[in-house]
Amino acid sequence: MSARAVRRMSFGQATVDAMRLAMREDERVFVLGEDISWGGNFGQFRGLVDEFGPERVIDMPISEAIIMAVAVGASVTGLRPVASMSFVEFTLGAMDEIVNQASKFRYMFGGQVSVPLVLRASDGILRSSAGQHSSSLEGLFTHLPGLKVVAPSNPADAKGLLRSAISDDDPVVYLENKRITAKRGPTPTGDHSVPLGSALIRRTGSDLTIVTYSAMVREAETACRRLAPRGIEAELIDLRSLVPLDLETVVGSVRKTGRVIIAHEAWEFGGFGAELAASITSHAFNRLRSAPVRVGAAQAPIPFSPPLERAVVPGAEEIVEAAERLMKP
Amino acid sequence: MSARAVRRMSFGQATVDAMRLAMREDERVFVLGEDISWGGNFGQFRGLVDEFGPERVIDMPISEAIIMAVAVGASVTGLRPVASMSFVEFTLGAMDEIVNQASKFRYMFGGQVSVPLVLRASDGILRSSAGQHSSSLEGLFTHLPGLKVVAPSNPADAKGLLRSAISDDDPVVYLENKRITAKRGPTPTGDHSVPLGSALIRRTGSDLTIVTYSAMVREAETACRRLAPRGIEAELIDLRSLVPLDLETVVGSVRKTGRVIIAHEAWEFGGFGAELAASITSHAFNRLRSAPVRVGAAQAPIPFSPPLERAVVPGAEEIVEAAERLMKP
Amino acid sequence: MKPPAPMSREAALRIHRTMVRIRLFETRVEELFKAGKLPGFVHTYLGQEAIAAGVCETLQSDDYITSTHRGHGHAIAKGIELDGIMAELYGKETGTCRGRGGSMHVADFSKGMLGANGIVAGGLGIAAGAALSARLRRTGQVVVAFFGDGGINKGTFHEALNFAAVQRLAVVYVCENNQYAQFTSRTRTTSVDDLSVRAGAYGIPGWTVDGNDAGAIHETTLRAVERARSGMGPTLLNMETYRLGGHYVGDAEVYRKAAEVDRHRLKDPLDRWERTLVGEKWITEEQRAGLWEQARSEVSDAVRFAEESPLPGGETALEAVFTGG
Amino acid sequence: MKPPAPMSREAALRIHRTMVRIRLFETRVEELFKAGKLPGFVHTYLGQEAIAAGVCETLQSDDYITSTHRGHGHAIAKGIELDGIMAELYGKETGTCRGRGGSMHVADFSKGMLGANGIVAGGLGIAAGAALSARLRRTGQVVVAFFGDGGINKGTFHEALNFAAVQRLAVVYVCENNQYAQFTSRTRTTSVDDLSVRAGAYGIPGWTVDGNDAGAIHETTLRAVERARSGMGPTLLNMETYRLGGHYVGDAEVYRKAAEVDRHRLKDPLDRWERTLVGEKWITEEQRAGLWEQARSEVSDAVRFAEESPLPGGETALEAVFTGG
Ligand SMILES: Cc1ncc(C[n+]2csc(CCOP(=O)(O)OP(=O)(O)O)c2C)c(N)n1
Ligand SMILES: Cc1ncc(C[n+]2csc(CCOP(=O)(O)OP(=O)(O)O)c2C)c(N)n1
Ligand SMILES: [Mg+2]
Ligand SMILES: [Mg+2]
Repeated sequence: MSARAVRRMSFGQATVDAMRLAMREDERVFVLGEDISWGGNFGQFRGLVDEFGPERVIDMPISEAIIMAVAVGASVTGLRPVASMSFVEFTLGAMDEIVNQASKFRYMFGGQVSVPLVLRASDGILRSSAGQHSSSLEGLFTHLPGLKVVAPSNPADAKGLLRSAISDDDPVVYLENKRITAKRGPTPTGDHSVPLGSALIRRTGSDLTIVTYSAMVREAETACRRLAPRGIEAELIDLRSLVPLDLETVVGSVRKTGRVIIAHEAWEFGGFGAELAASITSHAFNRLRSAPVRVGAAQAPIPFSPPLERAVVPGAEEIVEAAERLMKP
Repeated sequence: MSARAVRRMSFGQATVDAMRLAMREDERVFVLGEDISWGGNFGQFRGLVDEFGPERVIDMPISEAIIMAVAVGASVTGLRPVASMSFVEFTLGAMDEIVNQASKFRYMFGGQVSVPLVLRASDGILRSSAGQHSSSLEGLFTHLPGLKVVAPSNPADAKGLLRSAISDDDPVVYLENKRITAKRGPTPTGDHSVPLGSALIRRTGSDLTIVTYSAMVREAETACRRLAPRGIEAELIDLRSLVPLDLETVVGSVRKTGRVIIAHEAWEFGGFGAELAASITSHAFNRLRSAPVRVGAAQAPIPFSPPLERAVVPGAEEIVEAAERLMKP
Repeated sequence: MKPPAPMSREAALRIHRTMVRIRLFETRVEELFKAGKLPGFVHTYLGQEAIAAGVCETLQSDDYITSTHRGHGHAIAKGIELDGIMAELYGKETGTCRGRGGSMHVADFSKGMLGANGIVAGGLGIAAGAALSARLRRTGQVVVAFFGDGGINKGTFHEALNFAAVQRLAVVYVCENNQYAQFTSRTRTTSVDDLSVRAGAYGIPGWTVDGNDAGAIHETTLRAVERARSGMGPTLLNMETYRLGGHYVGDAEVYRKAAEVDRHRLKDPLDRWERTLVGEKWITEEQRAGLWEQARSEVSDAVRFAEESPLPGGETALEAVFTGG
Repeated sequence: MKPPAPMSREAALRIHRTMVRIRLFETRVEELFKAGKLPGFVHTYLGQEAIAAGVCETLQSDDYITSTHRGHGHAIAKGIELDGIMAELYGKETGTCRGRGGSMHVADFSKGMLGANGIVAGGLGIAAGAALSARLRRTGQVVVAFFGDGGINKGTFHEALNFAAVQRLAVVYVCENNQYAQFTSRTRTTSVDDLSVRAGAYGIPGWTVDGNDAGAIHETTLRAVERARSGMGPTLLNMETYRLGGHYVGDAEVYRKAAEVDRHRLKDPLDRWERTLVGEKWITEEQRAGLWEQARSEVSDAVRFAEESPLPGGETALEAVFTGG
């Protein structure tokens, strides 16, 4: 089947596709996590156990620390584990293994070993899942040397980035936003990969640049559609990969437009958007017409009640408002 | 004894002083951690068990998760625990308890309860302690709503901020840098507190502003002394408290000088300095003569060998270089 | 230890009333969720009513409990009014947590209910902390930590039980062994079949109880609570039961056969307890019917209260992150 | 299980040689650290030599071990050359980790030594992962996870042993029970006295061994390794020993009496093993003296190698964060 053939499938199905391709191609790839032989909490592993069996699709006890530690032990002895953490908040129970072990092993041991593992975790809000099941934590992972971090926004990239993450020789945190996991989109049916570290300009525009990733890309697209009729042409950059970061594409666009909005679902204070704002400012200072504007969650745990959740987590509306403020003469 | 009386004591002794005052004044205050009845790894608890006994100075098993969980359980039922995590990397084994529990309880439960606990942890480099004993992780804690974070730079502030942290009704992460724990300085012998959220201008200057905290304040002071003879007068701001953040003092200074260097020992990429750079830019954009400059650790785990450690973690020298680059016409 | 006094009729009836209220509350919650009235997702307590009811009957009102993601039953048994719980599930301002928490975070500290918890085994260490606090404050309070068979494999179980044992804390660890963790059978992830043996690792007693027998639950928990209150330290109780509902409402339950569930319906703890009460002549048919009727109207009142209550205003979203803030 | 064959003279002598090399290496390290020659801090293995030596004698060269912050002995016993270890302690480019890791992170994956670990109990889950990997790769490799009596209270111990037991992984969990965790006596933080009982929580065998008796260590570990290799799953070994040195070099040891340490010096595992060897007529006095002499010069060579090796250049500080980077 030609790599060009395309079919509409959900983000979740696209990741299953990528897993299947990787597991067929490479005996060393296996999956471990809670309830995954039942497809996982979001169907992101559906059907894998039928093709690859329980030896390569391992249902784990509720022991997040050991899920990660086992992934580390397997990866430094020749395998390529994909560890499922289900909700990203559960990675907090495995932080020692993720940070003190996985991210540091290669360096601390003088480069004698690689840690080729993928940590899959679902982040973001989904219909009032409340404080312990709605966070976006890329701000933690991107700060830590030794970890790569990707956050796809659509099924095609979900498939392509997961392929690259699994074949990458270093630990990759693969963040899949719950709100878009069930969303469908055109996806290459054949093999397909998207290199880590390459951002995509989803829409060109000359008035301002919107830098975002993951579920917020859809919100930004909506915002762009609303802004155009008001005479505001925004350039939309989907980072796709946060570490490594394609700063060149971002800075190139901002040097052109002179204005930038950085949007993510995560908390704004100390979030990844702060790093983006700081780097953009230092690389494009003399081209900036005004300070980078960040659109992110307000500084509160994610509340349960819908009106509160909406008040804390931004969407297209907040991006539109930010854009109009930016364009005010 | 008048609160004005001052004696030279070490940062560590100053914290013991604060603990003693708090424990004498308030029966609800108790301490738990590993080896603390022996003074802890850095003498930060020395002598407490003799005065307050093992019921209020509790030696814990090597169970970081439970140290934090016990602190949470005790704090929501009327006590004021001070939990010792020794090296800050060990907090990674208690992240679920710190983030999913301690930081979210008050909000998630609708404000019906407070979580008055202090988490003490030693960060920073000290004579080649290598990758798992040298990190500075304030970038993680400051991003998470519900946590307050302080990082004193000298014995007097160490005492004053610990006093405030213990009497504060919310969870406070108290970061004590290993490199300055043994350093001595003038400290009020009587009761002494420093309010959370108030930065201190340690040196005034008109050419540029240096914003920093914790051990890096000493490096910045050295840098200022080296810069003065070269005709560069730097204003030095010691944040002392990162959350809440005294942005007013910071922005006020930058609006005056038009230039800012943000320095910390933590990794630069995605560190707290990124938040500072981003907020400063948005609040003082039209007064900035050039982009904020960040001085932080290079993006690698902290290496063991002294020349490597020095290459990764910045000091006075890097601040001086940054200042000279900034002042170049 | 001396055997505890036989259960009084009053206690037996209180347990019954609690079980009925939980059963009707959860049945209604299931309907409401399917009708799209409740945000988020809900885990019901159906089939495990005897545990919350029997255990909490042994506690004093100022004793503490820590709960789980499946916490409605614990909240009701510990004495939180149905109105506040239901309103919380609706995300209303009048909920126990002002709608900030929802189903997975129902809490009422004034009732000693230290919170449902969305993190598996999240309450085990918190319970130890509450017990330590009770000791330092010299209150004599006891803490019960509810958790599931899936939670017993979490590292925090180990850290908590070791610490509680070392300090001889007044905690009773109640494992609600309902055979499944989400979609996965206990037997596939747990290295021992009788979970009570894990008490041996801490030198504390571990007792297995029929988790569908309210009487046995009450009696055994009473012993554990007495041990705790008298300073003898923690006990691990393995209460064997079965989750009659899905993991959450809407669960397709592909991982188990309907026949298996039906088999377990025959052991319904509520039917069983009512047979006991009738057999003991502790309750007449009219009394039984009256009780159900009353509970039914309490639940309906709670639904009405919740539906008529206001949603929180978005402008209040940043309240209570910090104290006074 | 059938008792293993009695130890051969060759094995006994290899164990002896390893113990002597560890003893002399660590003694020298102590001197070097006190002389200010080594950066960082060091935890020596003095007094526990019989464990690393006896355990690793039962392993094949491609078997794996995970180690601790007290890992020099494990590294030597698993066959890493003294040069590389010493150079690592000096922070030199020729060290096993190019000076990036130091004492707490000595590793040589080519020798199956998966790293010393600065995080207590950090190796327990990694060992399970390595064993799972060996199964999937069908290599028949066995993994030994060394950890301390303090590490047994860490949640990862629980999660790792449960998982290893469920999967019947080829891991041997060796607890080096040296009575202290830093400054704190085991008895003050651990709820059971015989640590081997904790195996019961996972339905696996737990055996207590005299950790100062190289012969007993070798024999018991051999049984555990055979169980592991034959697919019977993990074993927990509680090796009772004593830490003769401070927690780290420079430790004032205020937490224990000199008399206590002296009592334990009388049970020195190396003296004891040499008495056995002499008793068995497996070694003559000249051979013994010769071996010590040879080991002494190996250690001196290692020190010379380390001192003459170059420090890493600061410009290389960012190498190897990522593969190819
Ligand atoms: C730390 C953590 N890991 C995973 C989950 C996802 N999860 C929610 S409930 C559940 C199963 C819990 O099983 P058990 O403890 O037996 O309780 P039960 O649902 O049977 O009442 C899981 C895995 C979670 N909430 N927290
Ligand atoms: C997770 C973690 N907590 C605390 C420490 C600090 N620490 C280093 S060694 C040690 C004691 C370890 O005791 P044990 O496991 O018995 O090993 P031993 O030192 O006796 O060989 C502690 C608490 C650590 N390194 N890691
Ligand atoms: Mg269960
Ligand atoms: Mg020990």
